[in-house]
Amino acid sequence: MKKLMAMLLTATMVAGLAACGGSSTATTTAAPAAPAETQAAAPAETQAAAPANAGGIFHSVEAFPYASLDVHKDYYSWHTQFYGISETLFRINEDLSITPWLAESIDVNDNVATITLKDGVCFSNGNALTADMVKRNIERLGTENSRYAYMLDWNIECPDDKTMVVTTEKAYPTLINDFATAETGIMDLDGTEDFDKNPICTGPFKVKEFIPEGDCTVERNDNYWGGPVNLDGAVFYKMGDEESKLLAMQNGEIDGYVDIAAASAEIYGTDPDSYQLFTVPTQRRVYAYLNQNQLPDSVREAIVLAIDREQLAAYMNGLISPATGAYAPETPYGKVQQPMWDVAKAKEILESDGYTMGANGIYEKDGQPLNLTISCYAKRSVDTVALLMQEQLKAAGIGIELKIEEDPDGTYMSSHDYQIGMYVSITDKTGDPMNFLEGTIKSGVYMEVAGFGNAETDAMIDEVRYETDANKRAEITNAIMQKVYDSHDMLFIGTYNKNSVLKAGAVGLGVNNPMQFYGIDANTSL
Amino acid sequence: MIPVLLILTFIVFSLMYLTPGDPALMKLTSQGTAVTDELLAIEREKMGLNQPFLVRYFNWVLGILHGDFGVTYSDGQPVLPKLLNGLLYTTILCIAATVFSVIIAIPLGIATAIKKDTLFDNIVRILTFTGNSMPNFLISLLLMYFFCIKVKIFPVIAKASVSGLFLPTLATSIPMISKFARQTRADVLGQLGEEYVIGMHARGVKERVILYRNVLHNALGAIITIVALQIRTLMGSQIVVETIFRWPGVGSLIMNSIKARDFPVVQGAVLILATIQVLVNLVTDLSYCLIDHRIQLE
Amino acid sequence: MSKKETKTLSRRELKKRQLQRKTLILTAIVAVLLLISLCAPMLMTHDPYATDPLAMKQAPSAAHFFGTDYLGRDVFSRVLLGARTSIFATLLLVVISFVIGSVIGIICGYYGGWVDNILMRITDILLSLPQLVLAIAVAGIMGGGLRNALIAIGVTSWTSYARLARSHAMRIRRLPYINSVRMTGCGDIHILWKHVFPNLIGSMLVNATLEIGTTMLSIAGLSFLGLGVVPPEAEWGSMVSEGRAYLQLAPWTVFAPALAIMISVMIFNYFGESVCDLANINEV
Amino acid sequence: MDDKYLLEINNLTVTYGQFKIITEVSFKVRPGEIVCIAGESGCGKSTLIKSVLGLKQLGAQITEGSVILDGRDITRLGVEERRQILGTQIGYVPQNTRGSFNNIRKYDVQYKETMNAHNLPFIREDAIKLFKRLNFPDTERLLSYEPWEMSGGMNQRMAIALAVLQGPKLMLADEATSVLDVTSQKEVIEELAQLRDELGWSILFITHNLGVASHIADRLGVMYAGRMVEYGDIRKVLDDPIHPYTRNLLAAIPGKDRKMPVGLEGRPPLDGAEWEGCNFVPRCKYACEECKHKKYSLNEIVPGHWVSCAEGRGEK
Repeated sequence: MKKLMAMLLTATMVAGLAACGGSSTATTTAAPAAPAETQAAAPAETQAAAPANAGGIFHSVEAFPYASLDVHKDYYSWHTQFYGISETLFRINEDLSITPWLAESIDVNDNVATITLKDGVCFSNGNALTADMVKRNIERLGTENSRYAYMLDWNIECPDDKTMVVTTEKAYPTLINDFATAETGIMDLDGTEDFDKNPICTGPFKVKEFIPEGDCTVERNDNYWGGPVNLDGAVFYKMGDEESKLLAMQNGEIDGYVDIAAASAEIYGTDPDSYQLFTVPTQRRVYAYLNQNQLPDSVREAIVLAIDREQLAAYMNGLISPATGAYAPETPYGKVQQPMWDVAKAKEILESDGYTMGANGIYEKDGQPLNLTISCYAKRSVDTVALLMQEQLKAAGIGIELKIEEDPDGTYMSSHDYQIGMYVSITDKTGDPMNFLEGTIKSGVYMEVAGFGNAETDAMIDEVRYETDANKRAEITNAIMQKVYDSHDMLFIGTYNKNSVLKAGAVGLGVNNPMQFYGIDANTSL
Repeated sequence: MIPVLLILTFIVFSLMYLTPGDPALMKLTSQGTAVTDELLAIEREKMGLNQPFLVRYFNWVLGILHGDFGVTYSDGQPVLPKLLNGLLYTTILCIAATVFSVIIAIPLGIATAIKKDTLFDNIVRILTFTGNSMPNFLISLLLMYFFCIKVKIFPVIAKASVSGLFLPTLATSIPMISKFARQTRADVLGQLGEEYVIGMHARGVKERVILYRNVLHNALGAIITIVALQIRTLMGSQIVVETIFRWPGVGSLIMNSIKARDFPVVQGAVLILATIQVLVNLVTDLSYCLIDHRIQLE
Repeated sequence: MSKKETKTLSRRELKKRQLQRKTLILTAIVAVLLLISLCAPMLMTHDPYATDPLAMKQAPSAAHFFGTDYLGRDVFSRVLLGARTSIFATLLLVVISFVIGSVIGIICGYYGGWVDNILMRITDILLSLPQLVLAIAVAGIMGGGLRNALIAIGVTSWTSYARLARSHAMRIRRLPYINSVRMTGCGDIHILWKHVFPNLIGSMLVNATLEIGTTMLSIAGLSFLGLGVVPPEAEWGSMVSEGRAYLQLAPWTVFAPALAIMISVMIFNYFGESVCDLANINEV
Repeated sequence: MDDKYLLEINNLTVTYGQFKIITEVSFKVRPGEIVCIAGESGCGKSTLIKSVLGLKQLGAQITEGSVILDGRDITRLGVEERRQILGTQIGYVPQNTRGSFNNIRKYDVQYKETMNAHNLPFIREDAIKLFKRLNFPDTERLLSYEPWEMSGGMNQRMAIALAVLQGPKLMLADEATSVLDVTSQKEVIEELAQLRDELGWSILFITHNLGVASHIADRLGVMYAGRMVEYGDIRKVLDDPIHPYTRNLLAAIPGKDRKMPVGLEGRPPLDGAEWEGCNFVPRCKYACEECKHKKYSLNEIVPGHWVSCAEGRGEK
């Protein structure tokens, strides 16, 4: 059972059926019957692809560069793909739809998936990409990266150079998503001498110079299979400090970067003709656990009603946009949301449960004032969110004290000793609800700390796991979430936006793609 | 000397062990994705976290004796080369900043001591307070704003070269200059009150010689102590300056590994920094004797 | 003092009288500073914790003397409120580490021998301990908050005083008149208190008053990592690091607390120096 | 200015801050002559020396009168000019034995420093030869010691030796022997006398110990509350003191006839220098109304013996 669990969880971490609502064409999920549509040969960057000015070096920054570029290890692939070096079989677009990239198409039949590769795909050293090389890459990923060890259980054969057949124990609906994660980037295992410093991949750029945990310079891959590459190259400076990035951008030394801070966004906003600002909601959400064992139901419900997410987000000027549920309302599985802000109703609920308004505006029950603590931490402005919640809850008659921990996982997340605990995690990775359900809702899992877990929802979660019909999956997920919201165990507050900035006229750098691992590509231009 | 280092590393090891937070968990959730218990177990096994506390410490010590600083948790790379490379740059910055500060602060301290309570003395006093009460990130950003944006002598994105060294040195030196200048002034004032100064003047000895070769020589004891103390805080407070000016020092490595509870890196760093610290203390004690022969070598 | 009166004083008496007057004035200023921080609640124009989305990052104006910060809180009131935490917490820490450090330093410098060796080895160990490891450990074990941050800083901050006091004590021990005082049968305690301590108080005080500024900034460093002051509590050091991101948009959020730190350091330093001048006058 | 005098002090008035310390002091010193200035502490004798040295740091400022050294007016010299004559023309031996040398640096380094300051060569052998001549102990390794290793007396003698190397004409000794024990006192005084005879120095010796003065001095000046009340050949002043204060001072020397002397009540007025009339009035037996207004003047009653007041002369 344990191995299965590991397999399911890591799969969903990146998996996500493409069943995003009306935004894009009805790209069907990897439903067994209909094979995914074949997209145009070149990667479908939905922006206007006509490069304004050709050539040039794109300068950007990377806050925490890794010590190696080995695609299969840890999270290094997130950088190799961002730098336009490595590519994967499938690609997640801005509307979370998944389209073929190195692969031509995928045909899933219950637990057997047949993937055919595109013609003419070759590595930067000219060697052609073969199905066998893809197979060996997947095996290497399974051995090198513990998060993908489950891939070793798949049975992969390559009848010929262009096709690869993957057989899994049971039906595995999120296979296409697995092959859309950056970690499954393909390297020429024979042609690469130094996996850490110069992996040979199929991307539009190849490594020119890489300083471990330092700057990384890439140059155009002349024999790129996907057509002409606009940029001559790109440089990713190591820059950890937000204000220095701002100054570098203002000084024209960098042409654009992602994940900009709220303050910098405001400054760029004041000068629209030299800077282009981009904001796209990601899947990272900030929410609060309301501890079932320490807070009565009425208090939890009142807390959920007492938070005005609009006003809270207004303070965060662009870093966070309001979220009333684990998933975006546009998603089919996000139809159910938490009730909106209603202080009057919150007070009503408290009063009906025997709380009377005390002297200093804080509710009391049999002599005990309702003073709670919010446990939070100082990363990603979670402490600021907690601070604003404190204000709003005080207005609703609930006294709040803040308790800042240096790291949540080591403290209240593992000890479960908290009343209101703030946390941040990625909920529906690549448009599939599984990741959150199994990571936070299922009983006994690491992030299930509010005491919600029960057998009934666990069964429903398993059902979602193996249900291949997207609508049905969404339906069950909505039902699960309804139960979560009714239990008032969790209070969803906001979704983090990926704010990026580009120099006027520049295009690309994956600024509209919610995923972190899409950066420069053949069409990026200055 | 050796017992000091051993005790120190044991204290740090137990401190890190007592601090809540599990390195394996931190590494796996570094990108915010969920993680299963099996994965945690595998990672812990790989990091050797399951072994009892003392066993892990002795393994580490044995490793050190063979010159093996072990492997980092975050990316499995050997610790020593990573530390030494960063340490080289941090030491360069430390030395540059200390030398720069001493060259500016000592004459400033003497001048303010001689011209006590004049306008010059008060202006310098106010400047030193400003320098001393501004956090180094504010100083760094203001310097960067001035030199890179307004005057455009240096690029914002500096290279780890000599030109890239100028701004971080300046940023590190400003608080140090304030400290040294104040300390020199106080000690030189103390010495100026001594009789021999008048005796020397009465013999027609040149002002400069009296000041630099005698008054300063006698005041050097306390000044060296302050300089040595600054070296310690330097190693710690480099992080901000190094991050802002992209100086590839060891500061950010230490800071990140402490936050990620990367024990081998923290232990290795503490051991090296402690050795430097003890050496520095030794040198300062020796210098006391050089200056004032009355202090025998304890 | 009329001209006639001054006539009868000897020159040294007069200089001492001037210094006493100067120290008096500075003590008054320090008292005013402490008074302001004590009765800050009365002087505040706004609730320092009230956030106001409409008034975010407003420039200093009649309504908000020091403008408002990124959450729309009144910086002036927060600086006033911050005065209490910053000044008292830092002063407490600096005084305690000054006393402990000087006592240990003097003992090491004066007696030397194995006492010096052991105490100095302890200071070496503490000096080499990275403050960050200690701060996180203390915060982790005993929880965050200003008190624990001060403990984390305090554990190692006395060592710098110890080393400075030691270097002075070693110098003073060798002064000829110390031997003569010892010849007259004075006990070590008397010598330490009457002769050694006043001699090194001057240089130490200068360093101590400077440490006030540095300690405030190290609290800021810890708050920056979420270890020091728990928001929304106002403390100058953490206010400076909070305002960091808005240096270009709202520089007053940084410069107001930074100025406050500077002024208090200046006042304490002037005070420290005049006290040490007074101490030197008596001794010379 | 006749140049047969090495040092001429004319009508010197010195103030410290806004207090007048000494007024209208005048006397002359011939080359090779040892002049002793005696008086109670606080009478301004040290200020006199400091005004001759003229160092700003000492705080004393000459407001009137002049100091002529070897025919040259050195009252208001620039800092650099003064530096040049200090050491090479005027030597100085302070009262505090630790006041000449930096306690923790070797003698030879400090000797070299001083000599280089006047671009004079420093030759160790010459110094050692001088030490032998002045019969210092352990002359060979003397230069390698540090002042803190030597006794007070030895320090003073080393200071005098260094002065010899610089070759001044006038030596100023500000109570150079007061803090020393009797034996070192004798050594220092004999050394000064020997140097006066060999090198023809003139020495302005400040002391409150008349015994020392009588032993070494050619002329003796007695000061009281900022004024020179009596000045003359040592024998004349000691054997036949004219001014009531001097007579009383000499009577105060114990042991001459086994009888404890009759002390003089009260203390010299601190601001005595500011009074118009005679400032000894409060303590003088012969004080009368007229004394208070009599203008101070030093007049030569007996050749080579100047007095400001001759009341009660002849009485014991």
